[in-house]
Amino acid sequence: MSISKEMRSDIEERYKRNLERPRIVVGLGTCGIAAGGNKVMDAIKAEVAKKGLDVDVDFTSCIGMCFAEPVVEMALPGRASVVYGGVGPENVVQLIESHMVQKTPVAEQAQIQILGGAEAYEGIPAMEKSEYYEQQVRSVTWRLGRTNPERIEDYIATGGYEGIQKALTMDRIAIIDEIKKSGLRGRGGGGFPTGTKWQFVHDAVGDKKYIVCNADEGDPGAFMDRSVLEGDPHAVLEGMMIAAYAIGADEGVIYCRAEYPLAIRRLNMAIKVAEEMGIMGENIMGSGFNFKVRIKAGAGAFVCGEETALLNSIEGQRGMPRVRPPFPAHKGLWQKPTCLNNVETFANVPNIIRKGGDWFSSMGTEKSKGSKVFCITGKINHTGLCEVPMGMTLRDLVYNIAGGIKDGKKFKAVQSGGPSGGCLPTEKLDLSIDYESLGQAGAIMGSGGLVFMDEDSCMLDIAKYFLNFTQMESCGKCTPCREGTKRMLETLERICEGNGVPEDIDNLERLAKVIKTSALCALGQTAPNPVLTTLKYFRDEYEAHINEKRCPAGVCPELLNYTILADKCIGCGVCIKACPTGAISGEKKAVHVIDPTKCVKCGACVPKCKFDAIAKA
Amino acid sequence: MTNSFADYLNTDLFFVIGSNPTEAHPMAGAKIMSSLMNGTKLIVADPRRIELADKADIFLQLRPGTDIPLLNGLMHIIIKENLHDQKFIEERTEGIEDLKAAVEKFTPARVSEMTGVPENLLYDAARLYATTSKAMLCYTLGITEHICGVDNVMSVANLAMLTGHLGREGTGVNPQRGQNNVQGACDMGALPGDYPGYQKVVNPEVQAKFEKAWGVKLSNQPGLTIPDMMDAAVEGKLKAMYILGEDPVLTDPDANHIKKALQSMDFVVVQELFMSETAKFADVILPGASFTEKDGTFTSSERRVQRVRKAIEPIGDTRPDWWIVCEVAKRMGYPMAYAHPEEIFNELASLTPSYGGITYDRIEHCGLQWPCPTVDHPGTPILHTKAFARGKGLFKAIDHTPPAEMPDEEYPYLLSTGRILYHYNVTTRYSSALDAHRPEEAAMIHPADAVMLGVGTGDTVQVTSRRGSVKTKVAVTDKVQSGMIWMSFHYRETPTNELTVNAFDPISKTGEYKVAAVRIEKTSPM
Amino acid sequence: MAGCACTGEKVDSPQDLQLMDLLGHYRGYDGSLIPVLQGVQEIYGYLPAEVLEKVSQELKIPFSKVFGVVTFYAQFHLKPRGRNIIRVCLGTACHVLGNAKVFDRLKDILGVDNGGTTDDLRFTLESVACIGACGLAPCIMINDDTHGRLTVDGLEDILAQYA
Amino acid sequence: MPNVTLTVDGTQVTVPKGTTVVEAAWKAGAFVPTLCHDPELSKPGACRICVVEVKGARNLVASCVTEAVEGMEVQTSTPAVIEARKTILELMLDNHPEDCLTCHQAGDCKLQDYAYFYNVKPGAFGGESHQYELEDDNLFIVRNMNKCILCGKCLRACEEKQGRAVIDFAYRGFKTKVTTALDQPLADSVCVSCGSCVAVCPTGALTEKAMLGKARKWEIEKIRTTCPFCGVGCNLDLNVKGGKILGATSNPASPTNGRDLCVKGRFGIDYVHSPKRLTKPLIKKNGAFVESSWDEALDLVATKLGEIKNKFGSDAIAALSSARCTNEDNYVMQKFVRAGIGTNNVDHCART
Repeated sequence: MSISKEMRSDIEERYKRNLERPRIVVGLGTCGIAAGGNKVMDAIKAEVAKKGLDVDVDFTSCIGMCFAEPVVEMALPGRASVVYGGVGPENVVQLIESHMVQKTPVAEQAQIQILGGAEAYEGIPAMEKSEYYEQQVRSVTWRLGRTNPERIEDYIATGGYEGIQKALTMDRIAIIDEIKKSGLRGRGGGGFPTGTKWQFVHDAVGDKKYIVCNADEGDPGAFMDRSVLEGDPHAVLEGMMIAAYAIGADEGVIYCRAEYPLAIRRLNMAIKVAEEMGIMGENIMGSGFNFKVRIKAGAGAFVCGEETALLNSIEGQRGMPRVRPPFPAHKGLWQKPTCLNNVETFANVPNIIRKGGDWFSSMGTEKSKGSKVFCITGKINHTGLCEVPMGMTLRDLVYNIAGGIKDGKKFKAVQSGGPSGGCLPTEKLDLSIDYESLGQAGAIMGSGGLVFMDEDSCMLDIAKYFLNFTQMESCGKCTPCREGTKRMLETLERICEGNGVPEDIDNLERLAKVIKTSALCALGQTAPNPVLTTLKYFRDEYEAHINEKRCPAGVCPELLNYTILADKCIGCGVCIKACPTGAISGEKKAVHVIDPTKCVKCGACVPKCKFDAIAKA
Repeated sequence: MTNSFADYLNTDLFFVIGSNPTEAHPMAGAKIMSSLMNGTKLIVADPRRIELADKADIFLQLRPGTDIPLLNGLMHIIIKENLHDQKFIEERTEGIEDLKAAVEKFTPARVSEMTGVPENLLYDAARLYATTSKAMLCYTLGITEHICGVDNVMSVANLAMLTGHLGREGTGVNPQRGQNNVQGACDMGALPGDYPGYQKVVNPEVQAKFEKAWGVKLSNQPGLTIPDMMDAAVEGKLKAMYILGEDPVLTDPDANHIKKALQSMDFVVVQELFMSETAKFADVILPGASFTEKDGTFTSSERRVQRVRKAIEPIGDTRPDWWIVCEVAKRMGYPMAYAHPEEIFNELASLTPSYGGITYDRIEHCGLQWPCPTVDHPGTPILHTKAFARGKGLFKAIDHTPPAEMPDEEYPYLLSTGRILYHYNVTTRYSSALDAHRPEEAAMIHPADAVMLGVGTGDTVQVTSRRGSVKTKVAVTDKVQSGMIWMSFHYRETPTNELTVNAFDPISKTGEYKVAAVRIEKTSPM
Repeated sequence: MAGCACTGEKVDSPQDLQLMDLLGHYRGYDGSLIPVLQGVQEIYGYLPAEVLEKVSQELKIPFSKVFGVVTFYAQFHLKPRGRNIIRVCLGTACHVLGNAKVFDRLKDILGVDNGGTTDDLRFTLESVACIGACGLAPCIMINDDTHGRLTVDGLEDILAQYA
Repeated sequence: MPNVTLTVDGTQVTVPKGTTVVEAAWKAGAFVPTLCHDPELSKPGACRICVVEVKGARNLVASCVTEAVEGMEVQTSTPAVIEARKTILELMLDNHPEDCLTCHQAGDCKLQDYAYFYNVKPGAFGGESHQYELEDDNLFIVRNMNKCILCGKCLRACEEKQGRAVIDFAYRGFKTKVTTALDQPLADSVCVSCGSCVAVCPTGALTEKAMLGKARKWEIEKIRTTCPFCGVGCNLDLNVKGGKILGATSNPASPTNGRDLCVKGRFGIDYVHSPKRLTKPLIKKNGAFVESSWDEALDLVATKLGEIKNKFGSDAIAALSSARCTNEDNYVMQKFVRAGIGTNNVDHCART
């Protein structure tokens, strides 16, 4: 079967008609659900029914404003739709009454309004002009929060499956050339040119070839792929189909981490309906091209994000990386040529084929084309999902999109690329976000996780956190990673506990260097990056911990001493009650004292003191 | 073996029948097991669910003693489905019509009834074996230790020839020899009708050759086989026996008959390492040196002649076996003077055409596989690549012969015997670790029978046949069929061969160790 | 086929029937071990040793490899897991304030040891390094809820909140 | 097969296409250490001790899993390579007992050799080390997993050579361990004690129980022979010290079995020294065996056989030769029977 012109325009027509009806749309991505989106949905349905309103209640996925979840969009015919943030079931009655019945938006709870050619409201920022979105582009993410990901009609009505339809009329090499022209590079972290990879697999000799989608997103603080899978599953499928056709594969596997049940559910729904419609399966759209795809759920191992470990895991083995070469392009799944890309990479493909490689390469820098999705978390005002053109500076990202550092504190560092990436300091704020610049600074683009830190963050603690993660997730196969990350972690722990010696820095550097150059896989080779970058940019903090037994950020408990400031303490006794170990004593209305031998440095007393009388140093 | 152990890694299908290689030939078993890891297919035919059966693609759990119906049945299907190798049959064999006629009546339905193997598995096995180009047959004593052992062997050969699975890499008929130097002992003419190299004693030219070489007149009358010797001894015709390194009381069927034979003779010499059950009947015991204390050669199943090297001086006052025999010969007026085993080897090589090109120097590192007729011959890893020994391979029409003794009301259980991994015929009981690991017999019986008998694993039973009665502990397992008991013959405390039947293949004189009728009763612990 | 060890075996529990379905569904497929293990864990709530052995036989994958896979992935559990996971904080503050007594009392009430699961699969009891709620010490976490300032006597009331 | 030419430390070397860099380097005379590499087993590239510098490569290259290609420029002992190897050895030693003085493997231990060669001492980084219990509850193999460097040769031999896969890696990361299903002792597993794992272990993690404490590696003389326990014809090395066989080890040059043996061949040869061996000729006198001299026994045998031959004819005498004795023994026996006694009554248990 094929999607005929008539069918497509019919679907588009219906989609547009629906958009013109009164609508309430709840964001039900994982983040929305976690924030209580389902309860909000129930309340909305109940209220609509109670009031007997002629309103469509629908859901969409995460629009990216995680800081504002649960997010609800309300639209009246002819008017811009308004996106409300922080909606709880308790707000629902009032919001519906005001917006849907009285037709008066609740400006104070509105985040943005989406114009779409309709009449705007006063006092609510248009999406394109809002602080969060003004500098963003919405290329891969544009359906997120805008369409219902569980309805294939929404996808088709918005240009979906045009890419594969076009591709099926093209020469295979022409498709690969188009991808090459676009300059698309792997969005999973490596940044390998996608077109070149496809060419390798296309050229590889094999009776069978596979397409594998890496959806094993495991970096702490990264959820780009989850958002795309939950919000636009068909785009990933379409990208895989185009790749399959281009390289000559007829079977695909999506390896998705089991911790993403909603993504898996939506993917399964998407596959099922696409198969039912003849968009996937045998003789796709009458072209003679066959493609089927299945989902393999991961089982909880970060290292399976490494491509060869992932292949082993699909084959039912321990997720231990293989030696490369041979590369998966030549010997991949079941030793057959395999094209392995991540979710975001595949999701970019349909647009590139539809709009052309030149369209894509018009965005970005010389070597890093297009846009990139980032998850911005940590001590910033706007945590969430954003998509920016390659080449934007970190500064723009922090101070514009992210809304600056929380509580007016000072920016200290950003960890780019998760446990494999590095910490970049203030001096690097004007760095352009692209593969080369980040790499040169000692970090990596990675899959797109950016964790921001403020002045209260101890860089050793951060390095320790990430190293602990990689150490726990090391597969154990090669010596440098298995034994080396353990020793690095132990060394960091010693330093943070105040038992560091000056040689520790040399040892850390030597271990880091050897692991980086000698470990078997990318997980191991990049594991030392957080330590190397913090050593590079924040060496003074290491020295303070080692030489002065001091944690400048006041984080490492063993290096802290809590004291009560005599000039501030009024002797109220609150801290005495707060102290779990009975370390604080003092008469009422007399200055209290902390017994350092009993104090376990848990810090429980600090927030309880209303007079800021407890100091840590 | 027509092919070599190295060739086990080249085949695409093993058909293992009447063989338990992972226990009796562990390194052959290991090669099979590791091939399976790489996707090689496996058919197992065995009354017991042996270890390989669990790894098999097709497991044919036949009734003991029904190998011929099974093999004929497979050939029936292969012929009916036109899966035989017509070219091979035409070019390399004769007698196909006889075979076709013989297997005609072995329809799948009938074979299934006779063997207990489901019909669909017969079809699966026949098709898989016939259609796999590199398919290798392996068998052992499960084929030969029957009164129809020779017929069984012929049937196996029929099957291989019918499908053209001979004379090429990864194919062949590969009987693994039970003992370390069965091949060599046969090659050396320790057979009543053969001089070294299977040169017949009845052949006058051969006789003349050996008379010349040995400088004496030789008999052209074939001698007695072991069973005939024992019978002759009991009958009083045989008066003396010189037994070198064998323990027939423990290892030959119907042990009581053997004991009687030994007691009947005037003089028995036993040359041994240990006080074996047989040695107890000796008049003189001559202590031999073990294989670690002397030089020599063994010839393995794959016809590989390899060095045995002296590592230590003979223990105590022991002597190498060859030296002792030569001493006796000398004292009987026939001097056989050799300074070193190498001299013996050179002499035997000069008289044994297939060994003609083999010298100690040439086998220093890797041995040589005979036939190796000349010093520049590289040895022969695969036999019959161009022709069979007799020229064309002859199909033999074989019909079923039931075992000599089958269970009945009085002796309702079927006894079958064999080896276990941790023991060898002899000597391993004297290895401290091996004996500690497996110190006693653990006869295998089926759970259903165990319930009937009221016994569990570790309990003791009395097993009785028409010929004898032994006590053994049991292990309850579904690896044996119900109605069957399986025992090894390693334990003097449980001399299984007191039970086995005194019946032999008429040609090879191999005893029917694999089938006997017994009665089982629970009894007090050993 | 030789691999069919299920013949003649007594099948009694619905779980065993589900297991047979699962194995039947995946038998013969390459790379089915992990989905099968996920299915087994869904059926039994964990991976019982004897079921793993059966999986090994049915899929013809060496038992050691099955075990290697099971212990590699964090998702798999060789012991039953309860519906509710109790994590007893063993951080310094909690320790000083006697969380050991709380721990002991919980073991008594539930009849399990550290790492154990109640027979009705209601609770799994585990210890955990500091959960960062020292101000609430002594404390435990049940699922995502933190319960602080515990007394030994109040534990039963807290447990009653979890079905 | 086509060849490729590369340079190793400036020396040109030509090898067949498909050769690994480490093999090419060895051919060029360079010293490159290996631990997990084994020419007969699959190649995991895991230990990383064999890293070298290859011009143009971003990182150091594990030479055991990298194919030599035309024009490749390999450096085997640059400062970066040496630093990596030393560090890797330090990491191994930090998780390894310091008991070389009493370790059975001393003298035949690659870890010890490389530590010596690179002058690496334990304790570089300190920290946690494995504290596994010594497993010596089976009769054949002692496993000290604290000495295991996780090269994985044992489990590859178990799977690829013996086809069993009794052991595999379990757990992950620092806790990775080679163990049986359910982490049981070998005695409780499906292990058949073939000892192939012991044969390939590069450290003292796996040892033959019977040989522990009996001899230092350098005191042992190895004499190759053919196994007496079945018809496969495996070769093995008898390990001899002071005129006594301590045990058997496999010999990689064995044509049929390589380094693999079965439990009997590897662990059962001790029967040779059993105190139950017959060591003197015995003559039955009045129903009891009495020790005699060789002359007395041999004369008696010759006399008795001679008498019977004279009285009843040659065919009243028979001999059993042996499928367990050498070809030479068998040849001599049948020759004696045929030429010395004059009968063809010679047979052996050819059928068992």
